[in-house]
Formats: sequence, structure tokens, C-alpha cells
Amino acid sequence: MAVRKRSLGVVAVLAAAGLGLAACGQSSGGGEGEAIELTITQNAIKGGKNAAGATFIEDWVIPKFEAAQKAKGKDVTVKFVPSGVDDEQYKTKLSLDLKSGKGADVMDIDGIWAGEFAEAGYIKPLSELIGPEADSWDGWSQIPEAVQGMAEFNGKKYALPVGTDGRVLYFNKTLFQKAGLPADWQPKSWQEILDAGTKLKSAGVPVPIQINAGTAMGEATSMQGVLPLLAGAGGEVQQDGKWTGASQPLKDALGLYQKIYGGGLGDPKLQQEAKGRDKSFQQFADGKVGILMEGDYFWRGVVNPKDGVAKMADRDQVVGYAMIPAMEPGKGVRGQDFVSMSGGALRTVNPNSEHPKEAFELLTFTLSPEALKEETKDGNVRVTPRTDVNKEILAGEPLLTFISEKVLPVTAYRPPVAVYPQVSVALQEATAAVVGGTAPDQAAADYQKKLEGIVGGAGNIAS
Amino acid sequence: MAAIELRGLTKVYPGGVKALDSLDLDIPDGEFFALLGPSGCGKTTLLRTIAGLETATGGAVVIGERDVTGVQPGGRDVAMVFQDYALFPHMDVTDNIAYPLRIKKVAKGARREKAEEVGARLGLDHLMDRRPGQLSGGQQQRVALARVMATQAQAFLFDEPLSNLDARLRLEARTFLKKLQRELGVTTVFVTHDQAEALAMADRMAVMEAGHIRQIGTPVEVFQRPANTFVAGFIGSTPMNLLDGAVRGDTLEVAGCKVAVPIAAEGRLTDGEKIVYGVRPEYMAYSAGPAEGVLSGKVAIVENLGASHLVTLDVNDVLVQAVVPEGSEPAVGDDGHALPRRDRALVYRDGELV
Amino acid sequence: MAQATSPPEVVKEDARTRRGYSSDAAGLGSLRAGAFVAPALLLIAAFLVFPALWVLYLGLTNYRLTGAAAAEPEFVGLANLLDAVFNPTFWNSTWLTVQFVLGSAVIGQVVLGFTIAWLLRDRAGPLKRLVEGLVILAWILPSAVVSFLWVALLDRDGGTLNALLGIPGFPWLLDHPMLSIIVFNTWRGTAFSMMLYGAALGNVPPSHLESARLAGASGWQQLRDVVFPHIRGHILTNLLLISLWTFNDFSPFLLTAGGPDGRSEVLAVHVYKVALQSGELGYGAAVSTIILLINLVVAVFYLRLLRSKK
Amino acid sequence: MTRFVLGRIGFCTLIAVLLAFFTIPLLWLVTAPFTSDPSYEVKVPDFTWDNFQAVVEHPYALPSLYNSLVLSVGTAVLVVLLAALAAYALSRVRLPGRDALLYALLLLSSIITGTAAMVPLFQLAVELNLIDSHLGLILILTGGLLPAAIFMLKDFMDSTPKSYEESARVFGASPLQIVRHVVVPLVRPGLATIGVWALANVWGNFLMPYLLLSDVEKQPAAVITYTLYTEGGQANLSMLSTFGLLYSIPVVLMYLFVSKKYGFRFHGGIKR
Repeated sequence: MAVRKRSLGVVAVLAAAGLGLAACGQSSGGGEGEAIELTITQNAIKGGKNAAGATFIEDWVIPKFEAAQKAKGKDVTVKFVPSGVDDEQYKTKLSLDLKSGKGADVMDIDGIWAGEFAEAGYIKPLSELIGPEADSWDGWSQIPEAVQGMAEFNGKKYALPVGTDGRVLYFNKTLFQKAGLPADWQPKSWQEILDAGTKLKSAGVPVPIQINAGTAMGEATSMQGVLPLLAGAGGEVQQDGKWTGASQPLKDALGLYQKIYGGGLGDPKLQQEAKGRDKSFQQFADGKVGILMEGDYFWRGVVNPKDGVAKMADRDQVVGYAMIPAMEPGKGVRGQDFVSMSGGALRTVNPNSEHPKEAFELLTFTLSPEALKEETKDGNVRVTPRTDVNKEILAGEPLLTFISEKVLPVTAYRPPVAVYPQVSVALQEATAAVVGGTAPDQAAADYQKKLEGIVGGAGNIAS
Repeated sequence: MAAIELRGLTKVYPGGVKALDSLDLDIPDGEFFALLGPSGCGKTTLLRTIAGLETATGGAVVIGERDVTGVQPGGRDVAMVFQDYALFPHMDVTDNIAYPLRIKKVAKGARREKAEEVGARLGLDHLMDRRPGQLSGGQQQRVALARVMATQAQAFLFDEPLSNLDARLRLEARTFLKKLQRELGVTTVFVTHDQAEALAMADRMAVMEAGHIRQIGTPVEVFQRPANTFVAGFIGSTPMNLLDGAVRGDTLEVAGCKVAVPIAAEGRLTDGEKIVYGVRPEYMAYSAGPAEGVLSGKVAIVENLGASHLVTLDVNDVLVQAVVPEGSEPAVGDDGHALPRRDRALVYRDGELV
Repeated sequence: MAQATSPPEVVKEDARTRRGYSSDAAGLGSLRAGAFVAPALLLIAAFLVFPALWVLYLGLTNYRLTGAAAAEPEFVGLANLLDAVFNPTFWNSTWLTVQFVLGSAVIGQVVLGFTIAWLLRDRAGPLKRLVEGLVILAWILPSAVVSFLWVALLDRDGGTLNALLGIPGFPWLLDHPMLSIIVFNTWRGTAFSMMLYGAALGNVPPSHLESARLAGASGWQQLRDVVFPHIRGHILTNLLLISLWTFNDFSPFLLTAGGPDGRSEVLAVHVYKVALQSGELGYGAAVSTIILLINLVVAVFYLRLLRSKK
Repeated sequence: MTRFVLGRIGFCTLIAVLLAFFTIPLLWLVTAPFTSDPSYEVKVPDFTWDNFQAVVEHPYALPSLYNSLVLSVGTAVLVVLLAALAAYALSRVRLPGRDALLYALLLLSSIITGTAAMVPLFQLAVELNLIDSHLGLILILTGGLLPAAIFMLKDFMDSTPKSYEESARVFGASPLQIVRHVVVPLVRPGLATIGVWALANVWGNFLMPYLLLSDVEKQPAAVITYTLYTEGGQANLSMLSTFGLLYSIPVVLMYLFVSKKYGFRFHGGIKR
């Protein structure tokens, strides 16, 4: 690391010059019987972002884990390091920490960061770090292959999946009724979505369809917009190591955007607003949006009548959901009729940890069936990585059961590589262009040009 | 109390401007000494060099037999009143007067007492808790004086102490200052550009020009016998007549008229040499009729000086001034004649007094 | 003429006192002046100059926050700079920044700040305190709060501005993103100029204004002939500072996030997006270097103006 | 006479427009916190204290204000102290290359406030063991603010008459005494202005505190504000507006305090 080395000399001089200010060094040690301190971090904080997650760690995991260790004769204390910021800022902070040999022993990262963190050497394969225990963890057998794949990079497991999610089409049954559409609506092609939109429009619904577009919504445009559509048209953003350029699937996906936003079925302005996604939530809750493509977070965290940010008291009666259809039946990726996109968080052990084995114990403890059940009780249900747990906790949750049973089998994941975020932005820009009036073919061509710059030349793009 | 002595004092500013050029000056203990000169002559630089605010480039400053050339201003045991008084705007009068004592670590009670004592002496007792901004110019000046007095320094330095006062107040302050200095008996150097002020107050004075001292003497000496034409032209409320002339036997030819050789120059002139003839307008006897040794011409201007008049005569295209007492002033256009007093007229050769 | 006195006993002072002797007003001398400056310079050297040079160096590498280039950054020379120069997004950002600085700093803050200072120049009492207080309030409130206030103000549906103007649904931040952030930044930053000009106007001798008024000069002529020449130095210093600050101001991001579609992505926002959101620190550092160079040109330009007619 | 009346009307209109321009954006901040379910609209509040209750119950909200106070007051004091000494020396003594140095530092300070500097600053803090320490953050923030502070203060110092200092000097005051007794009181309004400027700057700073302080109990309000957004990035308006108000009040109070106690303006605050 040339950058780092250069700095050290100067830093040493500065420190010697009297700026070496007193601050305690990192705790060291770790002999037998000695007190062990572990830290665990998430982008969650009590009284804010993911408050339930933070509460779970602080009030359940830590005391239980400490007690369990004590029972084994080990003196382990665990500290939770909360955070409540944008994911990008959380990622920046993690990167800086990891680069400098710091950071919490156990940490949550977004699944999509796994590749770039692994490439940078910020995280290490668990088997290298922990030893054979990592592969012999009894939980692996309960996690579906596809979900395990999120935690893998170059064929090695770098982390444990914490959960997953899926995207569906939500719709407002009240508005549907007004427009003469069925309450158990399930479109089988894009055309059926457009038809429903047209009917909603003539029934006076202000925003018949909301499919995220543009750069302002950031990754939400990719996950709840262009990527599911791309999959529905039979494409993937990266396939067998080659990136997808101005292919027909992309042109088709952009074509749907054109039909929605050029045909008056969506609100193009909303896509440009800095807080457009928040607004789409609010408008849906206010009964102004007919069809909305969103993840299960929308159901759990937005229109949740209990503690959502845009509460809908009558959610269970009014909000319907349907799988995202392929462009036409059988035309989806892998020849599917329906598609979705999934993401999810990972939890892993910091390679800088002084007690990797204990850290791994803590990690697996948080993903034990009892912990997951504890975490997801009292209305905090989500799709966990374990099928054994899911069977139990999703019983009373129709949407999550739907996702777990219907959506996850057909879902797709984003490529976990470092340049993906830039590719994603280029895709968002392409949707923005189409919403702004550019022809889909042109936008796709522009995308390909940008892509060449990002991924290092036309050679890395599938022709 | 101490004498001040300057030896070969030189000050060259960065850039080569010579503000003081090898000055020698002795000011005995207790003297009230004036530094007079036009602006830019170096008088303020000289004062500030004595104070230590400017570093001497060469030479020495000796105060009370102690060479202080390399000593910081605070270590020279002098006190200074600045032209703008430099009263600290954030302190009241008491604190301002007591400030030098505060620096000397005098206890708070003692220095307040001293400040009040000095303040009372200068008639400031009812103003002690005001801020400088609430005082008139005259009051500010007295506070500045009080502050200097409180220091009990060996020497006082005043930089144009009266220039910020209006004309009427200035006269009062002049008298007050002179009286005060007499009473205190502290060696005091003050800078002024107003010759009347210097003449009125100083025991002795130095007239400066372009970094040089052109004359040192008592006010009477400087007024009556200016050592050179520069001092002659600078001193006096009406400037001295300085007329080109030549020696013609035992008389002088000045402005086409024959005048007698002044007593002071008798026997020191050679026939035919060019000289400058100097006589103050006050030392001219004006008359309407001609006489021996007069400068004759036509009255060009008559200016009222109050109790007298200043008459300007055009003598063969040379302007000559004379002071005429009240009641006998001529009218413009009259023929006029002015007779210089032989015992007061002076002759300059190459600008220096003969 | 000079009185002859016996030569005094001259105490020979040693060379050191003479060298340590100083002629500045407070008697600091270079050595003590150095000691006064040293703590500040030390902090600046450690926490400003050193990291800034580091940034300049990063600009010459392909360093990234994550990925392979984070582990093994390579020296790429001027490649980043060239990338920026051939990148239309960069030029778009530069042009927007120029608009932003000219509009909100040079025109907005300076003109508004001067106007307020001029209107209130010889007033006192509650009105002056009220106006000044409000203007300063906009300046000292945290940017996270004020930006949110403006988001609320300019909101398409519930925004106060549309309610006042009676045009519900008008998307200010979308249709006029640059105008919005320019007005916002004018609102936010006027206080500094107002205070500076208020003080400067206090230093214009009233007699100069009076003589101009006696000569029959109109209000504008008084400004042009008396006031401006007097406060020229203040104007240029003020311009220099607020131009630099505005150039590097990140708060437009909180209003428009650079959007829609990059139409308000000024350089500071561009760097944020590149460095923090995409993690391209090498490229981001290179753009920072370019910003520095532009700032340098701006500063030199002002300094030239300042010196030219002095 | 008509001209006077017209001028008067013009003046009043202008002032009214200015007042409106500077007041209207603030309305939301004073109404929303007292409204039960605030939106972006400015509504007549129903004067509920529930939102404040919620903020008080937030585990980090109020402590974060204390952290902000420590950071911003610490930085402001350090900036004023160091900048005053440096500006005074630079104003009174001609050091070679003084002006060029000041401008160069001013320009470099713009790099440091940019996002790209976060990596060097972070690693520097790591090497110097200044991570997770208020003091470390204060030093780093001070370094960034000093050049502009010195630049502005030097302007102040240049415009104060030197005779005050010379006078004190003749009375024997040492340079430090001169600074304490004479210079500081004279430029006090300037120092206050710079202090508030530094204070407000730090008060709103988010990125550096977030990166350099991992312990949430040390983090300032600017960071905690972010926690009032949900996982999906949506603002909790009732919390955000209420905390925004509470977050604004200290800085306003500090401004009022400073302006009352020390005066708050550029040159010419104290005149003879």
C-alpha cells in the first residue's frame, strides 16, 4: 500500500512533534481465562433506523450470549456499536475502519458489498479466518443454496446471510374496485399491467403505476425497477462474467418505462424528486397510487398499520400484492413466467478481530433458531435465511409466506462485484433518459457506451 | 528624573529612507524640550526612537546616564502621550490612569488610590468612571497626561499633545501643560509642528529638517537669531523677510535699495559677495515718508492681524512685509517705506547665519 | 550650540538584547511572532496541509474505497485528470458551479448583503435588530435543519411557497433546480456579507457622503463615487471568501441531491457522489485538485483587482 | 416632499419583502414540532408536546446535543485562541511570504472540507490515535477552520490603531500582556464573530464526526439527526422537526449570548 507507507513517515514526525495525544490504545490480550471483549455493529440504532434490530441485539443477544459463555466458563462481554445513517455512509465508515485494521468484531454488511470488500481484503473467507468450524456450522443445512450464494465470492463463503427479501407488485384494492379490476389481480404479462394502468387512469387514479426510475431514487430504481424488468425480459445485468450492454432485454425494459411514463400512466416528475420514493409511499398510503413495485420492506416498514412511516390502518384489507410477471409468459430470465429481485444483509467476522472464534460464536448465535424467533416476534417478522425458522414464523404472515414460497424460488441477485454500483447508476441514468423522453434504443446505446468506460472496455461486454 | 542624551543617532528605514541622520542632542534633567519641524522632518521618529518604539540604526540613546539603545521601551523608564492619546476604549478613566501601575504589579487598591490622586490633581475627579468615548477632547488629553504622571517615569515624551484640540482649548492646554511640567520638574520632550507652541512652552527647542537638527536653542535665540534661512523661514507667526542681496562697500543692496549692514554682521562681510538679508516684519519701522536705508515700494496688500497690520510692499518686484501698529495702516496703492532695525536684521551667506 | 556634557558611563548592552529587539508596535519581534503563529501553523500543517497534499497525491492514483484498487492502488499519473477533462458530467458540474457561485455568492449574497447594510446603515433599534437577527439566524442554523426547511418550503404539494403563490403542484426543485439552490444559498449566506458591509459602511467618513450630497449627487452617484471606492477592499475580500466557500459548498446536495438528472450537480456534490457514493477516491481527489486550481484562478483574479487600482 | 414619501414607502416595502424572505422558510420549524402529525405544510399547530416527549425518550437525542456543545465550543475556543495569536503576529510583524502563505492555506482549506479528504483525515486520525476522541476531532476541525479565521482576524487587527499597543509597550507591558489587556478587548467583536462562525460550522458538520467517532455516545446532533430517517430513507417528520428545533436552539442561544456579551460585528464595534 504505497499510499499508506508514504504517510507513516510523516505521521511519525508529526506524532513525535508533540501531537501524540493521549488516547487509549486498542485493548489487546486474549489469553486463556482472560476477559474477552467483543463488539458487534449494524446500521441500526435504538430510537431510529432499524430500532427493533438494535433493541434485539442490545437487550436479548448480548445478555443471553454473555450468560451462555459464562456457563461455559468464559468471561465474554459484548458491546453493540449502533449507527443510524445512509447505507453509503455506513459503508464508507466500515471501509475506512477495515482498511485501518479497526472495526467491530462482528458486523453487518449489505450483500451487494461482499465482492468489493473481499477484493479489497476487508473481509476474508470464513474457513480461513475461523477454521473448519465455519463450514461445519449446523445452520448451513437450513439455508437455501440461492441465499447462501449471496455470501459467496469466488466460490468461498465470506459471511452468513442474515435474511433476504423479494419484490412484488402492490396494488390498492379500493382503487382496483373503482376501476373494475379484480381484488386477486395477478398479471401474467407486462401488457396486463399496462391495461390495468389504463383502466385505473380512466377511473381517475392520479398515479396509476409507480415503477421507480431515475437517479434520484438511487438503488431503489435498480432493485424495484429496471432490474426486475430486465429479468422479466430475459436479461441479467451480468451473465457469466460478461456485462449486458444494449441488448434486446434492456431495450424492452426501457420500452416499458416509455409506455408507462410517456403514456401518462405514471408521474415522471416524481421520479426526479430527491425525496420521490418517500413521496410514492405517502401517495400510495393516501390512495393515489394504483400499482407500486416494491420490496417486502414496504409492507413491513411503510404501510404497516402499527409503526410504518406511512401507516395504512386498513393495510390488510386494501393492499393487494402480485408477483412481477415476465414480459410474456416464459420470456423471463431462465425461461420463467414470473421474476423478482432479492437482496439481503450479511453478517461476518472482522478479519482484524482478536478473537475470531468467539466472534464467530456470537455470529452464529445471532442466527440460531431461537435468536431468529426472538428477533422476529411481536410484528417484526421478516424472511430469515433459515427455512426451519421461516416455516414457523411466517405462518401468520400472508405476504411474507407469499414471498418465501412463491417469489424466492424465481428471484435473482445482483452481481456482487465492486463496479456494480457504477453500473447500477448507469442503468438508473438510462431510465431517467427514457422518462425524460429519450427513445429506449438511444438510451440503451448510451448505456452501453458508459458501461464500456466502467467495466474496462467493450471486451467485458456480451455482444 | 534624568537627562537625555543622543549620540550620533541614525535611523534608516528599510528601503533606504534616512529619517534621522547622525543626530547629537543633550537635554538636561528637568528641561521642557521641544522638537519642531515640518511634517516628515523626522521629529516624531526621533521621539519614538527615544521611547524605543523605533530601533536606532546607529548611535546611542542615553537616559539618565544609562545607555538604553538596546532596551525595550518598557525598560527605559519613560512615559509617552500619543497624538491620539491612545486611551484604551474598553477601560474607564481610573483603569486607564492606573494601567502603567498594573503593569508594574502595584496592588489594586494602591493603584486606584494613585489614579484618583493624580486624576484629582488634573481636575478629573468627577470623570473617573467614564470611558474615553464619553469624554471631550480636552478631558481625554488630561487623562492621557494623568496616565503619564502616574508612571513616575524619568522622562515624558509627548507626541503632538495639543494637535487634537480645538484652537481655543489649545491655548489653555498650553499654559496648563507648561505649568504642570514646571511643577513636576520631569524632563519632557515634546514634538510639535506649530512653532508658536514650541516658542511658548519650551525651555529649549530643536528645529529639524529632513532628518537633521538645524538649530538648537532657547525660544528667544531661535526666534531672534535663526541659525539658517530654513529656521528663519519656519519660525515666527509671520515669516521673516529673506531677501537676496549683495554687499556694496559698507552697505547692502537689497531689492534695489540700499540698507545698512546689520550690527551682528559688521566686519564679517566682503565687498561684492552675494548674501541673503533677513529681517522679521515685526522688526521693520514703517513710515509713509522716505528716509535713509529704507526699503521703498508700493503697498500691495494689507492684512489685519488684530492689534496690528501686516503690510506687504512691492519693492522693485520683490515683496517685503512689515508689521504696522493699529491706527497707522496705509491703503493699498500708497507709497510705503520700511526701515529694518539694524540690531535685529541678519545676514545669511550660503543659507547660514553670518 | 549643543550643551557639552561629560560622556556618560555607557552600559554596554550585549549583542543578544539588540538582536531580540524589535520595532513593531507590540515589540513582538520575529522570534516571538513566530511563537505566536506556531501553534496555529502546527495544527494547520498536521491537519490541513499534510492531508491536502495527500489528497493531491491520491488524485494521481486509481485508489478506491473498496474493491481490488483499495488493496493495491496504482499510480496512474494524470489519467484521472484527463478522465475528468473528457467527461461531460464534469464540465456540466463546472458550468453549474460557475452559475451557482455567480448567482448566489457574487450577485445574491453580495448585492442582498450590501442592500441590507445600506438600508440599515444609520438606523438603530428593534427594526435593525430584527432584520439582522433573522438574516444571521439563517446563517447559523445547522445546514441539516435549514435544508429540510427549504425542502418543506419548496415542496410540490404541501410547500408554503406554492400555497402562498397559489400554484399548488409547481415543482420548483425539479423545474428550476439551479434557481432553487441559488436562492437558497443566497438566503443562507447573506449574513456574512451584510455584517462585513455594515462594518465597512461605518468606516466611510460621513463628511465624504455629505460633500457628495451637497454637490447634488444622486443616491446611486453617492454609492459609486464615495462608498464603493472606500469599501473596495472589503468588497474584494468578501468576494474572495464567499466565492471560495460557495465553490466548495455541499449543502445543495441536501436540497436536490444534484438532481434532477444532474441538473444541479455542482462540483462539491459531484465529488461527494464520485468519492462517497461510488467510492472512486482517486478520481474524486483529482476533481478536488481541479477545484483547487479553479479556486486559485479565482483568488488570483480577485487579488489582481484588489491591487490594480490601489 | 413627494420624493421623501416615495422613498419612505420604497424603504418600508423593501424591508417588508426582506423580512418575509428571511422569515417564511423558518415558519415550518416553529409550527411542525407542535403539530401532531406534521407534513411539509405549514399548519396552525395543535400545540401538542408529544413530539418533544418522543425526542426526550430517544436514547441518543439529548446527549448528542451535549456532544455537539463540547465539539463546537471546544473548536470555537481553540480556533479563536490560535487564530487570534497568529493573526496578531502576522498583522504586526512582517514575516517573509506572509500573504502568499495565507492565501495558499486558504485555498488548501477548501480541499480539506471536500469529501475526497476523508480518507487522509481518517487515516491520519488512526495513526495519531485520535479516533473516537472529542479532542482529536476538535483538533482536526480546528485545522480546517484556522486559515479562514486567521485571514479574517488579520483584517480586523490591521484596522486597529497601533498606538494602543505602543502606549502599553512604553508602560512596560510584555507582548502577551499587550495581547491580553489591549488587543483582545479591542478586537473582541471580531473574535466573537469568528467564534460564532466556527461554532456554527462545527455545529452543522456531519461527515467528519460520523467517520471519526464510532461510539454513538460521543456523536453530535448532526449525526443523530440521520437516525431520524428510516431504513428506507424516509424522514420521521414529527421527530425530525422537533429535534431540528431543539438542535437549533443552542446555537441560537450561543449566538445571542455572544452578541450580547461581546458585541457581534466586524470592525468598528468599539470606537473612541
